[in-house]
Amino acid sequence: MPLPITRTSPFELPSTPGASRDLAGASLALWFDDPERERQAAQRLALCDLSALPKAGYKGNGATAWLQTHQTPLPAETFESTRLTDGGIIVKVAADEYFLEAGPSGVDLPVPSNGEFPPDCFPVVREDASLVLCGARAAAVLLQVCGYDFSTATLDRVIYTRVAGVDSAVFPAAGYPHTHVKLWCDRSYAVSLWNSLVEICEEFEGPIIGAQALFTDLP
Amino acid sequence: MPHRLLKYGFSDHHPEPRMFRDVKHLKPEYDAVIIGGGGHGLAAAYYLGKDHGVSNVAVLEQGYLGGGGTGRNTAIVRSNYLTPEGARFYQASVELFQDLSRELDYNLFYSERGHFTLAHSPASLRTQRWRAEVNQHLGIDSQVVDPKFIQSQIPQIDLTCGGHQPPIHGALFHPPGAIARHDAVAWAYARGADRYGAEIHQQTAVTDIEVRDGAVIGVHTDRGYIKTRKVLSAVAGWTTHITKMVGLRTPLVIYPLQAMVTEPLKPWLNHIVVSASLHVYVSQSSRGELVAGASLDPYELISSRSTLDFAESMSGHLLDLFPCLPQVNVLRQWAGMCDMTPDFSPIMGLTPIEGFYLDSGWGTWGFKATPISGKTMAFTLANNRDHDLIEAFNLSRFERCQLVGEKGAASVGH
Amino acid sequence: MTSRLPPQPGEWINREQPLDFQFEGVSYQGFTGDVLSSALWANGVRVLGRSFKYHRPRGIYSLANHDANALVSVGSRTNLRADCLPLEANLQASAVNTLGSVSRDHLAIMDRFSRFLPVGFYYKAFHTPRRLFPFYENQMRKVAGLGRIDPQYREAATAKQYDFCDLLIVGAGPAGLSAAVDAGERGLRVILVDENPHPGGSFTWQWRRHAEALERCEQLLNRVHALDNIDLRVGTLAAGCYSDRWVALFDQQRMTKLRAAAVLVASGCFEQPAVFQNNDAPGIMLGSAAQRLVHRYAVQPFSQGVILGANRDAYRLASDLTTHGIDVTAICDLRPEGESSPAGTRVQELGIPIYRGYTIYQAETRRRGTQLTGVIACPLDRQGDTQPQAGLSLPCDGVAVSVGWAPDAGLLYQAGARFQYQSAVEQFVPHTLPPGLFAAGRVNGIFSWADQCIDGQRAARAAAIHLGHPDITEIPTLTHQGTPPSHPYPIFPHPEKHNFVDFDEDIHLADFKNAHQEGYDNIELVKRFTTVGMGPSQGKLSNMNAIRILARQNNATIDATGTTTSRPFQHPVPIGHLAGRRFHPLRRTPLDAWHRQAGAQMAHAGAWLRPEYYGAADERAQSILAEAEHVRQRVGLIDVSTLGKLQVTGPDAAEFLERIYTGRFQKQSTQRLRYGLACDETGTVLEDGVIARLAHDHFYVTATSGGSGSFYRELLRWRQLFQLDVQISNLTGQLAALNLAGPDSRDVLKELTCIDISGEAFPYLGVRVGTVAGVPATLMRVGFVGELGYEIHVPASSAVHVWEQLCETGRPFGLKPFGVETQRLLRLEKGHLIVGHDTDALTYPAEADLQWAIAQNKPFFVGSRSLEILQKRPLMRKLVGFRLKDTEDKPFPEECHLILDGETIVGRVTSIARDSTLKHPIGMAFVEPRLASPGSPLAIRTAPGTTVTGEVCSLPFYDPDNLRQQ
Amino acid sequence: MKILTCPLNGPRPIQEFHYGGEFRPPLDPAQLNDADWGQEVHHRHGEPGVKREWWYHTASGTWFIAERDNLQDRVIQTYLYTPERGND
Repeated sequence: MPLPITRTSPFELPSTPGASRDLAGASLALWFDDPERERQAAQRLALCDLSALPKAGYKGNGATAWLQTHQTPLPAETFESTRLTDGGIIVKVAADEYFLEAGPSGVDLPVPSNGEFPPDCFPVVREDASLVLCGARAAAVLLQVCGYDFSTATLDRVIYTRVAGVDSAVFPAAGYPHTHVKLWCDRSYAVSLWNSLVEICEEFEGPIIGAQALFTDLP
Repeated sequence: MPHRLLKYGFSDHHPEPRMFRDVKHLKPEYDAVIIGGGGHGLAAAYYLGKDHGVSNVAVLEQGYLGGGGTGRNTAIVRSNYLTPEGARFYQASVELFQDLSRELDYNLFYSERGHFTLAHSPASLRTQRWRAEVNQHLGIDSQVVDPKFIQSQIPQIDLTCGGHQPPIHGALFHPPGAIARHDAVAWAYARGADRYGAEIHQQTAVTDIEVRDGAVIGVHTDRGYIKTRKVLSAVAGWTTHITKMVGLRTPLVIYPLQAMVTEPLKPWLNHIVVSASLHVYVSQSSRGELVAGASLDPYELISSRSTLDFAESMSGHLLDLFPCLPQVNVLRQWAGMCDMTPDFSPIMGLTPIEGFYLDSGWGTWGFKATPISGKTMAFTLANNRDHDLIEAFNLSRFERCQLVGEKGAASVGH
Repeated sequence: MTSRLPPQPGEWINREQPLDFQFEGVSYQGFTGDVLSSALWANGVRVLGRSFKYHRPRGIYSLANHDANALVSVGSRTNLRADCLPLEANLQASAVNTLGSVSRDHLAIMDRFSRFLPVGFYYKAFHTPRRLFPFYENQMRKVAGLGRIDPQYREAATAKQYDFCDLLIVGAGPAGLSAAVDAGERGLRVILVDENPHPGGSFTWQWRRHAEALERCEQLLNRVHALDNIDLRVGTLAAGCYSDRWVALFDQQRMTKLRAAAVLVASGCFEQPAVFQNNDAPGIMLGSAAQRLVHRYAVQPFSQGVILGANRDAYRLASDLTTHGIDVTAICDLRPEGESSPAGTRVQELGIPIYRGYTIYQAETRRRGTQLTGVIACPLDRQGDTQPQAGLSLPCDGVAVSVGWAPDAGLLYQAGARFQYQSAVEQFVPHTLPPGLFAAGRVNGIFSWADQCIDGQRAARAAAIHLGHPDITEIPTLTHQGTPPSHPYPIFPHPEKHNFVDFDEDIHLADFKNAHQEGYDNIELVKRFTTVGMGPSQGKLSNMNAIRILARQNNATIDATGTTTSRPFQHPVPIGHLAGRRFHPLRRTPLDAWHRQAGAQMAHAGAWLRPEYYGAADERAQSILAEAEHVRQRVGLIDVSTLGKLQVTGPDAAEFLERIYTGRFQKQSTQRLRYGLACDETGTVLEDGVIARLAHDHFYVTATSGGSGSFYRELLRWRQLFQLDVQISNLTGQLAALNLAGPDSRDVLKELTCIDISGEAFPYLGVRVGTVAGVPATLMRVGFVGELGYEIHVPASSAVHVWEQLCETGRPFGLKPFGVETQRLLRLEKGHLIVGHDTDALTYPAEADLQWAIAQNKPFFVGSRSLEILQKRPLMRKLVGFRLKDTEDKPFPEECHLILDGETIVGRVTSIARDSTLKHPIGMAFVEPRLASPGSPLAIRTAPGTTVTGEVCSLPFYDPDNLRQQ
Repeated sequence: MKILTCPLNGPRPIQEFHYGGEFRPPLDPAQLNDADWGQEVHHRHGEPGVKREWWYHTASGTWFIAERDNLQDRVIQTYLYTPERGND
């Protein structure tokens, strides 16, 4: 049974979505305009809000061991990531800390069966805003907002840097072309970052699109 | 046309003598050695001669006159300080400055423009009121003014800051706030000091200071050794270099402070405008250039290199205040070195080493103190006793955990 | 068009596209591709601007972006350089800084007075009597300055961008192009910039008639265009080179901040003026300017010209001009030996008279200096001194000066290069370059195009080696062969003082003599006193000659004389480009949109935006009081999401908190809150908040809105220093916090949660974890506003849901939102201080009456040792509450008004409220301890000469027994 | 803009960092009299030369130590703090 909608995006999105899906108490826009046009835009340049994807953090000396018991494929090195089966991502953000973002298919985040974490593993609330900048011209947009040279970036490795003045985790993701990046940032700064990116994307004629164009295999 | 200029027109030869003697050799001994040929050191030499009759004085300058902080600041003079000890000290300086061109017979272009410290939040307006209240109580002309008044005085200002920044809620207005030709202050004091007998030695670097039994006995320079029992360090950004020679620890750390100047423009900005929250202070020089400075660089550095970050952020903030300026060209940027103290007040006077005197901790506020620091340090050297006006600024305040409250308002921003 | 030449090969103008434009109200025609100066010159206009000080007429001098006297205004834009201003259709330009017009400038009278206005004259007059100085200054300010700003001018922010490359090459002349090709063929990511609209550098003016050079230029350009990894950017100025090869590039659209792994500067040289009487007259220009006019714009520089030369370039110039039908009357060669190369022979063959060992002594003009009629040349003796008695008159309408060069070395200096004067070229050349920086071509002292090409390759290879490319054959360094391209002293005195060294600032030779006589005898003092090099062209045409003059005055070498420090920018750059699009990250709570819709007055609070209160801007006081009354009587809801929110976990969590905060936490019960006060190392109050223990090894901590960011950062640092097993997570942005407060709050909340929130089950200072409105929540019973209340912390994404549910459920209770100003009033009534508002940067706990929060006998916490020292001292001030007796009609006290005892300052108001729910004004103040006991009268100065009397009273004002919070 | 190398995040423009001042080993309060403590708390090694400093990479929340020449603005090395490397 779907949960009632209790979670909202920090962003002001263009219009009522053409289609959406419920995701752990949030609504994920699948497209706004026309799915085909958005798919084309995603090749060229587009911005997509994925803040609805559920996220969680796990921290403490026992975090690694506990996550392993949940069959989560853990990255070995700090700042590296692995893919979850539902399209989600898990990133090792410190020696004793992981950040997990679920994919769009609604798979639950790992929680203890009895509700109690082991004494040395602490859940950390993660409510980061999450967005994707994609398309061939994404690199040009990034050059206006970030002093990091993404042409040298390693795929699937998170880069902590400053984007449009906002400290962000940037994730040049595999699965779609290299110029596609995912950004996570503190929710309180997210509107500022989003507005800056929207303004620049508009100048490059890049629209805001729904998630379907990114996750073509959405069930 | 002032008759003085006629003299130039009708003389066959330029009638001006050297501003100070070109002394070729260092003497083996001086009654006092002043390290640093900037405004402060030269002023101290001048007042040592004038007020105390001490004329056997050498001023040692590693570079050229006024080449340090004196020539690199944005030349603002004001006295609207927060603490009574600060306000009194700077007020005495302003009073000396006002008559200094006449006293030294050198036009220092001391130009009273009126000084606005803008407040972008109720919290910062509170602080301005604090300063205004202390100032008024001490007889210093300062008041809190509302945005309407600011706009009436500076029509080009955008009180909303383009919507990018917190809007202007008001300002501290200090009518006697002035600018002066900074290099000229050093030159005029040099000429004055020379006339009272002090020797000025440029391109003379101090390499060590000889201390015996806790007292200064001499100074090594790259041009030889000098015997002396009194040494004044007045070197701002190089203070930590000098204090190391005598093994003195201080809270001083050196930060660059950057500034920039635009191409000349016809006069449009009459006042001095400061916004602490936007990190801008700006005025228009008598040549027509906009001279703009910022806050300190973000990290310690004993260098006067420039950064692009500074030019970018300063330009952005200038446009926040004055949106009509985007096509005005920036000509040049530069930096000076500031010896910062933890309580935004100078470190002056006697030190644990007998005969070693500090005139330091000038941070970003040294130029305006030039006359009074010269005068009080001259007194202190001559009498081996801190002048009343600088007692609160002695180095010993730190070991007593008794800081000057000038920093008091700094954290009021939450 | 009187001076336009027939079409030239490679000219930059497009004759198919004529353009109409106006200068000083007169209409002219030019072509697309012209700059304003070339178009005007083509139309026979010779006076393009007026000089800064004496308002002398000036024409084209460099045509290379250094003509600082030909500045124009176009619409709202001003101080534009005519020599690089592209001509546009219907451009309407006028000269700056003239009174009347550029051709009849009334301020030209200043020139008559020049003898009364020697260098530094303004330091010597106008200051006595003091009262007259403002008048004089006002007059001086009016005549100084150049263009006028348009106060109405606005411009959309331009986008800035970052960029990256392996090798940046500055200058697309022979050396730069060769370097680019060499590096490009190795696969380096190359960016090649040139400030001109077309690449080619000196190929495009100096070597235009040299077939071999032209062919090489073609080849190089073809390779550059063919290689994908070479990004050629014309019209792009490298304006500054900063630490670690961070380079500011400017084009018409924007600034690009480029990080280059290596930088190769092939920027060439500035041709340098000769100093002789009236050397500024329109028609006198650099040889390179004449060639630029001819080859780039097909404009005849003059019809009959004299060349003043001191190098081979002068002879090539003579042949070049002659080929274009320009009558070269004579060459005056400063060198007694003249030119023996084929270039010299060719000139002889052309029959041009060559005066060896001659200089131009003075230029002759008519029509108030606007028209050149000829020059007087005179021989030089062995010492190089002029022999004016042997002068001869040479009629001409133009002079081309070709006596030497100075390196365009600004970027290299800025990047930390050191230079040495080399007498083989009579020029400064790079001596040591910092790692990653390379120089090639003329800036490196290499002077023929073929050698420049080789030098470019050499430098490109050195750069590639630096970048780690293996197996590269190095090319040996070249040295200049033949006579020096520059004359060591092309400077000639004249009794009438119009021989200018600095055109920007109207500084003539005698000024240097006078400055020297006054003791301004080193290069930095000379610069500051005379202002040489401080004008818009920043000394590009004057610094070298100034150094030569000073060296001679001091009888010192050029190296010993030194240079002034070169600083950004290379050419002036617009503030708008530097500022660019700005990012102003603001923090918003998840309820930001809700507040706006509800009519909140939003205000900046540090990085955050917060509602001050809800209601109209002109009903501030009423709205705040109404909100406060409502909280006291019923129930209110405030968004406190800006509070710092930290999670501290791990086995050593309690130990860690005890070291940070002044209180004790080891024995704190779970599900309980404690007040936390933190100081810095000097004992100053830094932060406060509540500390909730959720489990033995799990604390949840709140911190102030403004300070929490830096506090979190400091905690991370202490964590490392203490080496404790503790994790700290900053949840400030992850969680929202809502404070439901007022007598009815329990009744509202119980509808939405299954936690037992009865007073017995969940007492004051308790903390509970559960759900609110179906969302996971942490609830804390705090009493900041002094009423029964619950702080509800929920995930940020659920904040709107929970807030709306609370509003909905609270409707029957009349629940109203309230803002931060209301909260401030309520907390003042309750006697709670706000760190940073009621304390300052030097307040220690005892002063703020927070001694109770310091655990006694604790071995250590940050600041404990300093507090020990501070507490031995008598207390100097104390924070107290006060009420106002009767303000009558006097001005009402405001925060930061002073408290006086006679003439002595004894305190300061920190908080005040005129209207409170207590129905009388209340406040807090710092006062001297002797005034701190309840009942003490306080004289508050509210205006000069006016005091209002307050009375110290004990805190809190409201509900001292905490009955409201049961 | 200068490049600073964060031991975890690699080389970054210095704008991404917060300067944390001179590294000072934790003091033992019991060992110092009042005046010495007052000096230790306030005094710094401000003289020209190589200094050990705290730097903080803001986006990732990483504190580390940089050895930097404050005269040349040259970073000699950066590393994460450990008591062994920090307090020697």
